[in-house]
Amino acid sequence: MTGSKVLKATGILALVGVAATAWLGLWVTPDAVGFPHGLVRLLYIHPPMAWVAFVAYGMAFLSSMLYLWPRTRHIRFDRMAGASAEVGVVFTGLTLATGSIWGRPTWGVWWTWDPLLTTTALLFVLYLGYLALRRVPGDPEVVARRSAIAALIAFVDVPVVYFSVSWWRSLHQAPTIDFTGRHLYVHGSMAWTLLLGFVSFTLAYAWLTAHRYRLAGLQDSEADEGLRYALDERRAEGLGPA
Amino acid sequence: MLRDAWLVAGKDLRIEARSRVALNQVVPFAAAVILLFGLALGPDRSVLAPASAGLFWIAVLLSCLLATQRSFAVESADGARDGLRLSGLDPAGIFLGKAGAVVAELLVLEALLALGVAVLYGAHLTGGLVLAAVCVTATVGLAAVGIIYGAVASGLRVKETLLPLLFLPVAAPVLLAATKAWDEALAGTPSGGLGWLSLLAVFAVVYVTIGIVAFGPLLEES
Amino acid sequence: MSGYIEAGYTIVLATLATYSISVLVREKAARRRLSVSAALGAEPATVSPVAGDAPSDAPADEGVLQ
Amino acid sequence: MAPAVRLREAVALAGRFPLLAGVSLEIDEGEVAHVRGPNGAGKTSLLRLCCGLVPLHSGEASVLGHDLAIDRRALRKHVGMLGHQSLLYEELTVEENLRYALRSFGLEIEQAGPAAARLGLAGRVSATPVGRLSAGQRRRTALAVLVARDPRLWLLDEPHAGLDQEGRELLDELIAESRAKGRTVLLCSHEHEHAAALSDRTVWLAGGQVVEEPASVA
Repeated sequence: MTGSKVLKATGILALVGVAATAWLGLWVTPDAVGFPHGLVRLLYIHPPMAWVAFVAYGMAFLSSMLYLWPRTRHIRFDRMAGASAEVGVVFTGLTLATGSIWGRPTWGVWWTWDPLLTTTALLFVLYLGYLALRRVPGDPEVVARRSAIAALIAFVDVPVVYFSVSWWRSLHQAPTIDFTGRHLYVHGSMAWTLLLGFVSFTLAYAWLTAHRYRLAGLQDSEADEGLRYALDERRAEGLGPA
Repeated sequence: MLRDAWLVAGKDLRIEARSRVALNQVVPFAAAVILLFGLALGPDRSVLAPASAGLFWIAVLLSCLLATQRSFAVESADGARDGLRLSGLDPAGIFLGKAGAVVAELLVLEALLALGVAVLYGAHLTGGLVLAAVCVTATVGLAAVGIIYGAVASGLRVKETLLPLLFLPVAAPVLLAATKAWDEALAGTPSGGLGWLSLLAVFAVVYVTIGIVAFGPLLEES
Repeated sequence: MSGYIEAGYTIVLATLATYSISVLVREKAARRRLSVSAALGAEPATVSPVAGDAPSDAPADEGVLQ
Repeated sequence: MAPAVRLREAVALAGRFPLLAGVSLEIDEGEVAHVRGPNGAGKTSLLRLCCGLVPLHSGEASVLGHDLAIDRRALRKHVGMLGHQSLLYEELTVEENLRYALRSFGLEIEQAGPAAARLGLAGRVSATPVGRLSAGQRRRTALAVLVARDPRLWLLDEPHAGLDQEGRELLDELIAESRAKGRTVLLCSHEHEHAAALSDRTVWLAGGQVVEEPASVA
């Protein structure tokens, strides 16, 4: 199975990449001027987390649309949407955690109403709701359909939330420190580490989602197996007492 | 589609006129919410008045939840979906009709609530035209999202707990935009709220469109 | 360096590791259960339904089947 | 004539539970069929499948020429279901319920009055909210909706339950009438002799399937 080989290679690359990012980020790269406590090192993991979360939700949205479109309707798109959204929620949680850790020494608070952080927090609850909806049992097709519609509603909300929150913030005060380091001159080993972080966490996303997708497929065929027995039992009822 | 929408809205409003659930339960609920906000924030008017727009819209948001739940509860108790699906009505019409009825109910509620906010929090309701326009656009958006999610959750055993979780985060931008627009109007600069008003309009248009398109698949196959 | 950086890296790496392992373990378990039930597939009558979920949204009268 | 109901190995599920485990059945247009079987045999599910309330999982099913896998909405206009739930609005009166039902199917509301009168719901009763009616009167209201709509396929699930003697006779009359008009009727009932007298044939269900011979238990 070549698909399996590619997946395995992706997993190994992701593992090596993440380990290398951690090593470079923690020990090799220099401290940047203007960032107390060596906080710049969080730069190598926080933005990639947020990036992966958005990629994951985009993927979930795309799969949901493919499921809703009658000509491409297939249950595998529903599995894909569910898998990607779940991985997305994990990465969103990590975005919030790392963002909060950034905020504490920088501003003295665990939380700041930064537009990106606020948007991310709303996304987190939005997609927790989506996952909760997915877990409500029912006919697989029905579950897939209502989940796809919920994914559509949630995803369309993302730009509206982002726009309104950043507008809201900009009316109050200018952001104190730019989160993603757009004002920071990133160079040399720092730039490479950041790039490596983006690539390897994206690979980790791909690997995780692929496995989660496989798991969903296995769970489905397990349920189908159960259905076969249930059908046999149901039919046996009709033949009267044995 | 519009004919069906009219029919459904008329039916829902007639049921409401008879049962008075919105009037006897949702309005007192909203009143209790703004009273409790007052208690939580203390009797100081200098604290309450600036917060009145936000508290008003929180109360509206929570009431909208109740109104949408009620909207599906009237569809014959346990067979809500069955009834709607057997009815031969155009799903888009059902969506528009139900959302329309909820909008009508909420607008009445908002008028009463605005009065309450003015009296209890000492908010000066200036810029009435902008306030009203914000109410209408925000409510249309809220009702649209509420009815879509109401249909998603109806028939599920966990609907009472699931609906708020699904609805509230999506409605967050409405809360934000409507509050800001009201703030501007109450501060005497209603023109500052026009930008927020257009954001609300975008929200309403997007979700009404999604509702019209998605309600069919939602009702048919479930 | 302060404790914050280490905490950030630890949380990220530990969470991702835990999640990955849980997915892999569940995948393996599902695969094993499937191969077991496939082996027993010849005699379905002796195997009770694996995933005979209670009918969640079934009408009450059809839900009770004895 | 094309069969009104045609099922081939139809499977319907609730979650992962098979309500119908492969039903093959043909009922001609104009036939009155008595669907019979023990509790949990799938009678109600069969009726719900025929009006598109339960999705078809696998197999083939067509009702009145509409493939259930493709267009269930087009079918609904022509099918009337009387189930355990009356699907009426408690706060609306009998007459308002009738009118709403007719309008929702795009029909004229003239039939509302005569249908109510036919079921003995004329006068004061017709102006009473359904929520205040007795179970028997609700049943009559639900039947009045069917009579007013006069669909091509009638799906009756235990229609006699909760009706008084007069109501039962009325119901029998109505079934006989619709049969004479060439309507197709699927009738589930535990009142076997009663139902058998009304129908052309009996369909036996057990374990979510059609069975040939009456099983030892009925």
